[in-house]
Amino acid sequence: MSALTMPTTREAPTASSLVVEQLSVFYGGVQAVRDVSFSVPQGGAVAIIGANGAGKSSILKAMFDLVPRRTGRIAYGSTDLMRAKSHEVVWAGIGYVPEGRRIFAGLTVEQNLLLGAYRKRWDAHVRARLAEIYELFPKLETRRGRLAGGLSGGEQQMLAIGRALMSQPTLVVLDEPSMGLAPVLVDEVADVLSRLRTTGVSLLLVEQNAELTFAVADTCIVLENGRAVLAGSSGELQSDPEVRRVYLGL
Amino acid sequence: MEVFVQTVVGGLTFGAIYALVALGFSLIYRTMALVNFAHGDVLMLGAYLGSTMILSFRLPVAVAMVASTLLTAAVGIGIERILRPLENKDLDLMLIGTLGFGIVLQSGAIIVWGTAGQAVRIPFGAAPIDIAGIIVQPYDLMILVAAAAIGTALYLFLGRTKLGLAMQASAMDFQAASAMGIDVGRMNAIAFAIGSALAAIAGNLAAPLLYVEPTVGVSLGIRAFAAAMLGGFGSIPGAIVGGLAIGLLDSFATGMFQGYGEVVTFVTFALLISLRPTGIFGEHTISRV
Amino acid sequence: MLDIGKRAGTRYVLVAGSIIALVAACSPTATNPPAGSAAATSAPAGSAGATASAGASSSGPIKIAIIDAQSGQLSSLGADEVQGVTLAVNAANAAGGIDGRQIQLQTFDDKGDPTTSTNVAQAVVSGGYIFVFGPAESTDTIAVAPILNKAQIPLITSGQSDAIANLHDPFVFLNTPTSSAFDSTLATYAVTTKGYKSIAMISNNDSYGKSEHDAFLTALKALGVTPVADQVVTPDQKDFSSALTSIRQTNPQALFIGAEEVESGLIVNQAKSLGLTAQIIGGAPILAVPFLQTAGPNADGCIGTSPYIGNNVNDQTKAFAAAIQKAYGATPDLHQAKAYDGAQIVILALKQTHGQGGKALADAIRATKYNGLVGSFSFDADGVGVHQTQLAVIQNGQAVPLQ
Amino acid sequence: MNLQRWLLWLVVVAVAVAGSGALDGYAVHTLDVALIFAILAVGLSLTQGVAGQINLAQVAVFGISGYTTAVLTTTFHWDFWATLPVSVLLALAAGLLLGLPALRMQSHYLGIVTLGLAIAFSSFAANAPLLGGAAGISNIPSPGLLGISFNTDHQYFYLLLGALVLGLLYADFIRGSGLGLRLRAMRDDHVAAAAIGIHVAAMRVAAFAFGALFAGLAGNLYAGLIGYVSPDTFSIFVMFELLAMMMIGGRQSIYGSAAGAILVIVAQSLLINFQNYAQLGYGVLQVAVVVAAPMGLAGLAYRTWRLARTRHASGTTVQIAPYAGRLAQADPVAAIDGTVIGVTGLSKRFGALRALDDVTLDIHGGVIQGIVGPNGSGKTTLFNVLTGLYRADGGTVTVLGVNVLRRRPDQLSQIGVARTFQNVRLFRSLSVLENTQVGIRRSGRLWEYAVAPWRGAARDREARRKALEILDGLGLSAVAKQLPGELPYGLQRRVEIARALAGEPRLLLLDEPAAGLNGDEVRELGDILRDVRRVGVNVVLIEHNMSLVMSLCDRVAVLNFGQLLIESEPAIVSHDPAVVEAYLGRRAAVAGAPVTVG
Repeated sequence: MSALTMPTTREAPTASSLVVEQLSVFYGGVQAVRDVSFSVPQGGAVAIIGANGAGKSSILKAMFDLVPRRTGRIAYGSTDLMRAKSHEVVWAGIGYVPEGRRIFAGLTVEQNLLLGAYRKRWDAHVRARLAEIYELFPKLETRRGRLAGGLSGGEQQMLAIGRALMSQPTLVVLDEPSMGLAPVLVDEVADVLSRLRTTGVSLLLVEQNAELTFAVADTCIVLENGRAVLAGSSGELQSDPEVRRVYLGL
Repeated sequence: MEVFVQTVVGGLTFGAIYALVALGFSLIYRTMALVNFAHGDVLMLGAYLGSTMILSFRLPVAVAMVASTLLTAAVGIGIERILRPLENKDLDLMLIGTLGFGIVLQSGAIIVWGTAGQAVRIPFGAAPIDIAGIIVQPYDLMILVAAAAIGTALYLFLGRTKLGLAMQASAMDFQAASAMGIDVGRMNAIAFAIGSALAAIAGNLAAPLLYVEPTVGVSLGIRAFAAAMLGGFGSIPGAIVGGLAIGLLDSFATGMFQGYGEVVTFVTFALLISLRPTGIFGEHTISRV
Repeated sequence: MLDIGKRAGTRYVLVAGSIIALVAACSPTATNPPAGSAAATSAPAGSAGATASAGASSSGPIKIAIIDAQSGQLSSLGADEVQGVTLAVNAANAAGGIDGRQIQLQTFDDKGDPTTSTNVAQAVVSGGYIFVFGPAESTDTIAVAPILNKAQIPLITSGQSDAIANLHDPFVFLNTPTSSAFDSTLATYAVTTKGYKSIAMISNNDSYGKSEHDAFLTALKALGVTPVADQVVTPDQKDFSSALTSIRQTNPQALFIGAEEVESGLIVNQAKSLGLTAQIIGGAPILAVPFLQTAGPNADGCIGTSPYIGNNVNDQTKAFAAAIQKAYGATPDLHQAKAYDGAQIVILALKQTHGQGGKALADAIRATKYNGLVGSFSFDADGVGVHQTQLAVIQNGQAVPLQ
Repeated sequence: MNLQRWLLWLVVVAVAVAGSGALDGYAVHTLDVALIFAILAVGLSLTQGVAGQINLAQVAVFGISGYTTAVLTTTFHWDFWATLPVSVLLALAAGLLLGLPALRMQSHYLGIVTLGLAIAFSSFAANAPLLGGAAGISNIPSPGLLGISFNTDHQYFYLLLGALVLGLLYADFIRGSGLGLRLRAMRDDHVAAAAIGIHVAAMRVAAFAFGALFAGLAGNLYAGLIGYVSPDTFSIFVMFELLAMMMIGGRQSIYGSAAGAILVIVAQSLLINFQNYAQLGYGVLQVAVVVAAPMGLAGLAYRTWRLARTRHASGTTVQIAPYAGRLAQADPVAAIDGTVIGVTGLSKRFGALRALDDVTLDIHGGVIQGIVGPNGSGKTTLFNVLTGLYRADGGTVTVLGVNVLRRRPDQLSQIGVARTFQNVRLFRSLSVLENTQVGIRRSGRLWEYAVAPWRGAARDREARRKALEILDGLGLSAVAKQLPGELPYGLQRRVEIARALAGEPRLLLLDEPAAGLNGDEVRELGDILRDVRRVGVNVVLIEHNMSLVMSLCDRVAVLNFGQLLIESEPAIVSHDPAVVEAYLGRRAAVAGAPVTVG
């Protein structure tokens, strides 16, 4: 089975659920997200879909205090994320795979991964975790000493996911992990995420690629102009004409 | 030939000082994108603290050096707090804000130490090394070795330690860095502390070769800034190479063109930067789309 | 974006109108016929002020100004001169002043910058000051001289550049010999007394260094000697290895340095460390404290020339040094001494004119004979008062007169 | 200028003249120096505040002029006024040279290079025998004119006041003129500026030339006032002071910069006897300005004024009329027949990534062409190649019959290509009207602003009229005076279209114009674009909003992984299995059935 182990009880923050209530996001005078509410149960997987500019990424950025202004409530377990600074969100047990990968291009693959475990002492535990990530993404191991900026798009995406997993998060937040990836690589990402789910990690996913979304998520939220217009299980939405309309304009 | 080699030796000695100052410039720039024009005045502060400890408190040179460096680093953290609103601002604002802060440091120094300067002696009296007429002072060699050691240490610190990597990550992408749980604000404070410490070390090392007075940082600061640019702003090896290059350029220009030396130094510098704006090891993007 | 006042025009007109009213109300002269009339404009505002203070105010304090750098790179020089002048003026006031009137001393900071110098010179003119002491920097003296001349305010400067004497300004006096005097003393010593044949020069290119360079070169040529090396450096320069190695190759018997105290000290340090054994000679900076501090043990054996070679030369200098030490806790050197002498001279002259300024004061200064710390003053047509300098050698960090 | 402004000027000058008569010689001399620095600061404000070009050599250019005057009057015994044109011309030449590095670098790189050249200048002056070396040149005669000699500070004050007022009026005119709009547009966003046809390189050099013009005037007058020049007068420390004056006053405001210079110099003269503490306070003030009021006193005044005005006008929120089809009232123009854009074998790589991979595509006239594809499929890269922002690695591209590879963005704009950007790139400090006006193309006769300002002004009025017309056509008249940042996103998008249309393009490229718009706004966008096509402009858009693409476009091209999947009619495209797979994945494509919903 998976190379990934569950967080050991000693280190794990209590796994908990993410609750987002009445979230609004503003960029200057522009409101990008309007009163969006949803939750990610412990071990669950939720996807947010919708066209470009619908406000999907803004929701994730709002979780990490990376937007100019946000209102509403975001809580992870007992932690009030509205009061946490960006880096403290990570300390609450959330891993982030930002849009466009955002790997540290001038550092090596291994340095990138190690920085994922910044909050931990870089001791045997972290080394073991590193080995697990390499087992999960064998390609990264072969490139461990290379500068991350020289990796291909797919490898960079693997690195970004691996880096987020290094902190042994209980919730992983991914922003368009399939962007710019060839279909075979999208399959690989889908595979990794599915395997991740079996370890009990919760997922929150923003995606354009419908196939990946429906393969990974239990629940989908459809966003249009910053508002949640539709929500349902992947199975229901997969054949919903409304989703087709959003994607293909039919 | 003798003149040539001796000019190289002299140029390298002061080049090493410029390199140390440029290292601080570059470190602060690459971590928090702040061009700190008060850096030369931080050097002045470090030099004053060191020389005062030696002359007034009769502390041993090594103790004074370490203590003044730590003290300047602490002051650096305070300065970072004050200048924090300037990070990522446009150059106009950084220029005038940090220049203004430099004025504060200079007039503060006059209020505390007066206008008269202080002179410290070279701490050890070893005999000069004479190689076929080329004379090398042991102290000059020590400065070169110190610059090389500090440059290497900084390079290893940034590349090999967790804190160094975290600082690099903050510099490359502060949002992604905070998404790793890195407290970017703390990284900036540390970068400023290290940068200020480097300036203090440079000030202490240069003090016996100069005269410590409130304006001692001005010309050193400008040359070190030029050095950082020439090497490639933000690059650690660039700061070292750029510092040595400016030192050599300056020595040869003044040697060959006498009073016009400064004209030649700065015109050459302007031409070099115009031809290759990124410097020797520079940033790859200057204007982004 | 910031088009202020585009639509607020009316309001601005109102505001501006009230400013007019305010100005008119506050200043009595504003109600006089406007300054456009021919008489008012053709008479220089400055001379009007000077005449007023020279003639009208025969009571009240006598106002004297110091223009010198109190901030910036030349501020230590300025601070020294203020000490010398203040000491003399305080003593005169304690002794009853000028016919019972106190001398009021005011310092103006010119930052060593010519533009600011002319600004403060105007302040002096407008403020009813009748005499100016200062600027130590020759360029600043040259900048302010025409303004003070126009207002007929005499000036005693500490600058020593021959360019100041060459102004031939009847209101400008020097309290020091010019560079020519310094350097002919040096050149005569080196060529005639010591019989040096090979003499090298290193000087910087600021106004002091340039003036020293020219004067020494002229003096050498007059004695039939051509320097074996003539290196020019810049005031900001820190590394002199190229220039000094070139000089070393000519193996000179003497090396002349024409630069300020600190730079001279750095040059001596580097010269010694490069194994240069030539006799170092130079002007007053060689005998000054910052040089002695900067050069440290390397200063020993250097020969300098100055009208004031130290505080232990005679009873007068010893008393002066003690007074400065008592008042400011400082050890004086040439800067304090010549400032003190200049102040004594103007005090004597004021006694002659009974506190009157203007041309009378200038004439009185010119006529003053005074035996001071820096020599016997007897002014010539160009305003130079002392013409002699003495030689001294540094021994154990002290200037000792050279026999 | 309206009557009120003339009156204001009259009052200011009258106050200054009357007030100066009451001042003593020192105060007037201080004011004289302040006025000279005000002229210098106005020039620096044009270069650095208005055009955004860092210039740390303004004082050196000032020095070049001052020295020219000094040498010509003392060594060559010219009449003072005869030296004025020569001094200004030499300063101008220096300014043009100084502008050259700006073509290759910006920001701190430009800062250190100009600083280096400034140090080189004062160092040169300290050496050159012709310039008097370190001792400088003294005894420069003061000027006389028509029998009046300006040899007292009071008389000189009137001369300087006249020069400053003229300088301010001229600088203010330039700032507000078409040329000034271009300079400010370039400062705000040089990429967008090039895309609307602004020759960025020429503007950068012009920015330095304007600064030099003022420095030339100031240098000449300085020499006549002080009668003495030396290297210290023009040192970098004076430059830093000038910079502080401009920043304290407000760098983007002509009047603010001048006021800053006067204020700082007057304050320094008042604090002359508290030097070290005054210096300390001055340093603190500089830091405070940067931290608390980055736009200086002028910015504070402006903000206060805006605040008062909005409070005054509270309750009357501007109502935006929905788009009412006003564009369509313009006469329909025949669309271009045949190929508008011809792309053959186009490739563009970024490192290992093939953003465009051998794309061949013909876009015909008269249709609205959509380009779609998943994120990262190369759509924006294609636009950037078409508009000259990127260099292609291979292939050929013709736009409107012209081979466009290796052309600069502003040249493409001259051919008739206009574009909008994925993230709206309006000039943030220009009003909506100015944003549109700056987009109006004109045959490059910008030199008119320098030599015949009235002709430039006439052209500006015409451009302004046209811009208002366009705004009216797009239903934006009500917000013409507002800054783009004050508008909702949807309107910002519409302003960007207005700016693009102002250039009278024959081809309009839109990069995700519907992103961030709500349903009504999207519908309106569709209406606008149909009308745009109707008036003869070819429209090509990249879009993710598929309902807009399907309803609006006549033809749709689909990109995936930098390759062209298909180019056809919308109905055919949306049923193409490869497209469905690209969007919805293989399962959906194979399942096929639900696709036939429409």
